[in-house]
Amino acid sequence: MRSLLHVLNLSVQSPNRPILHDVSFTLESGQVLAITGESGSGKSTLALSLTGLLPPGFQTNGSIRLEKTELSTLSERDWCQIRGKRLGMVFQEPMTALNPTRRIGTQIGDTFRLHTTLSRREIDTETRTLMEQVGLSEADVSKRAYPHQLSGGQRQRVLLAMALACQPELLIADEFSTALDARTQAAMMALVTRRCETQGMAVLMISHDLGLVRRHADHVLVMKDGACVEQGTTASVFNAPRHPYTQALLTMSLHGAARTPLTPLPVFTAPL
Amino acid sequence: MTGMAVFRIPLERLLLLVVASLVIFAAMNLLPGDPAAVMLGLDASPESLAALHQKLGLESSPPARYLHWISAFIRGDLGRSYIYDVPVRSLIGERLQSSLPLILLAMLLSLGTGITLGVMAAAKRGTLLDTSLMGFLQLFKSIPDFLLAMMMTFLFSLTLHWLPSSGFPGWHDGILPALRALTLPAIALAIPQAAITARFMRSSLIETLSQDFICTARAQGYSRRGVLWHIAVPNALIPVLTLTGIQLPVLVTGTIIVESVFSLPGCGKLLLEAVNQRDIPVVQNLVMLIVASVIVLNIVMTILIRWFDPRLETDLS
Amino acid sequence: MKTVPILLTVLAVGFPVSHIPGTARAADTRDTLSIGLAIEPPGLDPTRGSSEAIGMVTYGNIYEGLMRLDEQGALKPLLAQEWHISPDGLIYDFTLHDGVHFHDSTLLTCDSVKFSLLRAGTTDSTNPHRTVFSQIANISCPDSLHVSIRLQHPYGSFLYQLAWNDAAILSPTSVTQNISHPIGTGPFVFGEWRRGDHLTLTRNPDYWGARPTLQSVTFRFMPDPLSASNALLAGELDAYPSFPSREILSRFAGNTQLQVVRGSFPFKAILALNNAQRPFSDFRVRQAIAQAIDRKALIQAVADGDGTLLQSHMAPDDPDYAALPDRYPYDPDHARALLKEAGVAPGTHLTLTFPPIGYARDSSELIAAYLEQVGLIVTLQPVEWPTWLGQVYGQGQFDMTVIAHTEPHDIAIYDRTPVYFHYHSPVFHGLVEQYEATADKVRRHQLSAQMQEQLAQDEPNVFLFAIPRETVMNRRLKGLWTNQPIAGCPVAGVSWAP
Amino acid sequence: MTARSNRTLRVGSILLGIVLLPATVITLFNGGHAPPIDVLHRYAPPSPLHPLGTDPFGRDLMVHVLTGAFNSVTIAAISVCLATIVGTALGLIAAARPARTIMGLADLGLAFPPVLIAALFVTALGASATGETLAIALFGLPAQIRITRQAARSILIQDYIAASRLAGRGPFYIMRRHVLPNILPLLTIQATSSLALAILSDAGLSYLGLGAPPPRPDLGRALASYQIHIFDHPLLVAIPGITIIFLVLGFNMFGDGLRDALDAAYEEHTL
Repeated sequence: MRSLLHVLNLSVQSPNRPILHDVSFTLESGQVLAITGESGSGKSTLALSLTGLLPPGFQTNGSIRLEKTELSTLSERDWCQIRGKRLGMVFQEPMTALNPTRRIGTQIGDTFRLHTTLSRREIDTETRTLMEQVGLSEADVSKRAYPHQLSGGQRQRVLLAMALACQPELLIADEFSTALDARTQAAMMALVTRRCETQGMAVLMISHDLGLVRRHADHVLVMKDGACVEQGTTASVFNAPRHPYTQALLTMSLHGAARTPLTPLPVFTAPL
Repeated sequence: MTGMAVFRIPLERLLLLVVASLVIFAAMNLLPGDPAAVMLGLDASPESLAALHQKLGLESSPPARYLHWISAFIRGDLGRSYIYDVPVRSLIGERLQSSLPLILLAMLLSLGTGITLGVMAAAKRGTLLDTSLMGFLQLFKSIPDFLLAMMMTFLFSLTLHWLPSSGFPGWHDGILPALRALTLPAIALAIPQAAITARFMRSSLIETLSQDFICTARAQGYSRRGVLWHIAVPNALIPVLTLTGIQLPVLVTGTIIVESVFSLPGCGKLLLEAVNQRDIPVVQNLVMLIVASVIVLNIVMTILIRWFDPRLETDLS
Repeated sequence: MKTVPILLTVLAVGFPVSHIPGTARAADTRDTLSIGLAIEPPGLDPTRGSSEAIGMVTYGNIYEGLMRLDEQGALKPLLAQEWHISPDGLIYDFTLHDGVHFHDSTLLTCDSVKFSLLRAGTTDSTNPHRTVFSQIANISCPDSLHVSIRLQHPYGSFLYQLAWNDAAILSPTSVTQNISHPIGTGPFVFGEWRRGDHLTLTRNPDYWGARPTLQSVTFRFMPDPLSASNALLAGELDAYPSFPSREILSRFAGNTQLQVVRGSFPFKAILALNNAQRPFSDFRVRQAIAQAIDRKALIQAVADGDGTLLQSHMAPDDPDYAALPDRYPYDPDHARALLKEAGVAPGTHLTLTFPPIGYARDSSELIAAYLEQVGLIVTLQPVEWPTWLGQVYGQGQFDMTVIAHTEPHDIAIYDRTPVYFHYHSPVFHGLVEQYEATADKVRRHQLSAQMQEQLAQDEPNVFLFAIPRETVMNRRLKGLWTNQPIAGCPVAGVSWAP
Repeated sequence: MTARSNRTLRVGSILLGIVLLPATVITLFNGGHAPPIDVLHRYAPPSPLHPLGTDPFGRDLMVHVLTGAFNSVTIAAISVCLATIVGTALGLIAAARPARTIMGLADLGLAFPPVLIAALFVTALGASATGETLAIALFGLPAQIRITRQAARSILIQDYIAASRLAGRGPFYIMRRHVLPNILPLLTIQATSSLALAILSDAGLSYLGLGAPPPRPDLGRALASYQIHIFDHPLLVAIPGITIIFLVLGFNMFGDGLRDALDAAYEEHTL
């Protein structure tokens, strides 16, 4: 095991308020780290800052290192070499995360086109193989299909295929299976964990579904109001939560109300 | 299913054509003034008037006249001009030599600059460039085409003598003089359209850029530029194409006005002349032709939009 | 019956038509000419329409008649070498030139003349002057070069009428296609016509008369004075007869290439009144309207002060013109009194209809303002030409209208029945009868003056003004008509000075 | 956003105010008629008596142009009112039921170039303010129908409409009580933008001679008749030209500002 991702004292500031304070963690190859917390705790901002896709006007302090590459000071040009190649990302809304006007085969192939020198034909075969791997058999889903012709689960698989195409070292999955039914969810997670085992891919999983987290994560990081309140191995956090917030979170989850926020939704006053 | 949808739109539009032809026929037959009297001049005797009425088929009943007209129109027979006494077809054909290139040029210009400016503004959203560009476009949107045409003639032909102020030499003297003659009119025609397109493109692009799939593409490794041009722009273009379809009749209107200002012997001027001279065969057939081509172009636009936006195909079937 | 239809002036400021730029401008031996015209002819057959534009393109260029008018308006022989009129004024004998061919290669003979003139007078003739030709009793051909025309009764103006474009001698074989492809005996043959833009004539290599110096002439239809002036300044046009806007003429001042030449034409602007209906049937009302309008100011506004006040229906350049005193000068107080006397209450509504032409529009707006000052409320009704021709001129349904008559010597229209302004005067009728029956020049002149005086006194219409004709042309151009005694622009004698 | 919309709104109002306030005052005095002709003082340069000089008839240019502006805005306003009333009614019907005929007619309107309707109209009825107004109204109609229909549809799918329907409310009541008040702001914005378009149309039609006849002053006609003076008296072209631009720009910006303000208010309300 080698340590892949080092995040040290990461703070993110939106144009009018701080969002993340001093978040630090490490993720090793082949490991699954789950980041959990209620909505608005800064989980998604964290994911975006790790991919360098924060909206303009956001300020980042601290260090993010992917192996030897310091990401926080990376130029846009160098970022494009990292994203999609060393770092894959799957977003939460399968319904809107795919480009409605392009065929799914093309969209998956884009990752190859952007990062490899494969020929058209090779990309075609690679795409097909990849689709089979994520469970999109040729019989069910044509490469020439458009996103709107697919079900939510199928779309999520397409997104996963796009993220996995170049065998990234790190996969960031932002609530990527929340919208799916339990069976598909399990199948998708199995796919991801197999990659971890076979290729040593690390996964940063963002989820508020504690059941899911418990089942698949090696480590857990609990966030509240933009700060890390507790982190440790899944077992230690779930079995012996130290922070009251974690305890409350777990209690709610046990009562099957994990999806209900603990506090009323904060009024979002960011500039629109 | 898809096949059905492809056919249904043209069929509906065909019905539209029939209604349009009825409207045109009714309007033309409301016009006061006797075309035969106009044709024969002031001293026409009642006998020769009656003879000409007979010849022009003005004696028969309106429904018969309508059927006669529309069947001839479908066969491509556009009748003879009362005023010039030549086939309307050749008259229109002659005028198309300047009108068609003018509209085409103006459309290319307006789409090209409109889209480019829209993308520029959207990409630099909130900057001084964006706000000043939007201000300028708002201004150009607010200038009537004839005033723009007048101002441009004044500046570029009358004062700077760069381009001819009016007229059209035809294509037989070479492409360059013809293009020179069409440049100012095309620009005058394109500017308000480009302003509308640019503003629309900007908002459409801003809307598209806020979509989730933009983030997906960026995460895939698309650069900012790449995602803009490869992902966002094609998606943002769909509503712009729809707008272009809706703006087509406005462009035709503009053509009539601009041809007037620049003295271009085009269809628009032919139409105004014909209306003034009560040259009913010309007006009737030309209007019908314009309406028909607008409808056909709309169908083409619909197909184009479908090609860009695969979602519509299933929506329709 | 003697009828003289009007031609309508073409000072249109309507929709601009275009021109073709870039004719070769070789320095010395130019043999091409491009002329700007304000109005495009609807067709090129003078026997099928009365548009002045037909004459501007074809008169003396394509078509020729037995007689012609020269630039001064003097009557000259053309296809006829000589002529003889019988003492009773009934028989006209003409000797034709030998070896004259039509453009379609047929030979001009007495039969062509007989065909053309008789065709013009038949009941289904579309000739604007049908009533002139219907007075021909018969035409006989002693031989192929001699023509003998017998009239039903003496008609003093007959020879003069033969000089008009609609008396052109046409080839019987091609007469039906003249509207789009004219065939005549003239020095130029029809070349090409791009409708809405230009029309080209080329030299007739087989012309019977003196060979024209120009190889081709292009008429470009440009009603918009601004574009026309640009084309002239850019050298795209060599000449523009009857330039349609006085205001723009200042642009040519001091130009080394172009000159503005002033000429005359029989332009008579009138405010026509519907004499058949109240209140205009009352002489006092007509006089009141005449006195309510400051015609001098009208000339100021419409023609930049460059015009002549008219007192009757005769252009000042006409040899028969009689200088008459201003019988009804501007006097709004008297006008109000007259109206009161005639029982026209203040606030009476009247409609002033006008065709789409600059002078008519401007005059109408002014006249409405003047009439408002004497208590009349005038509704301005702009109409298109077809409506004007049909409703006002054809059916005589109108209150008042502004129009300019531009035919030469057309005072006899006041004797027509019906005439659109519905004027009837036994006195005037008697004068016209006498005039037509008289051959003596001096006597005719006297009678003409009496006719003018009669109209000036009756004031059937308000006679407004005459304006001179301004031709803008290249200084090196020689021989172009700057007067317009009749609608025409003959270019056979035009040449370029070195 | 709010600041920007306020600025747009303010600039729009200022532009409109510059033209419309004096235009209204002058029209109150002269009743929309052209200023008196004074042939002795044609082409007078600007002076205290004639702030912008006089025209070829010696009429005061400022009064003439402002009266023309008032007349143009009147024609535009009446036609927009017509289009809004008829278009809203038809749009609501089309929203409530599958009204293919109405939408088909709206399509027909889209296929007919506006100037064509005007040309047919004006030649059939003669040049008149009524004909011109109707022509402008007619070609504003399709857009009005479409926008109303779309807006009404988005209201009609709301749950409370279903509830109201279940409570036994008729379609007329629902339209009047629920739909109309909700789409009213949108209709106001649309009307403002339509005004800009209608003024452009009026100017174009009068320029081509298809508009209201003289002697009532009109901006497009003024430009058409003054344009030959572009060299010798450029003010004659500049003043009516700038007036048209001020009006159109003013209504455009006013409409945009209104839209932005409303969007902002809407966002604040929902979040």
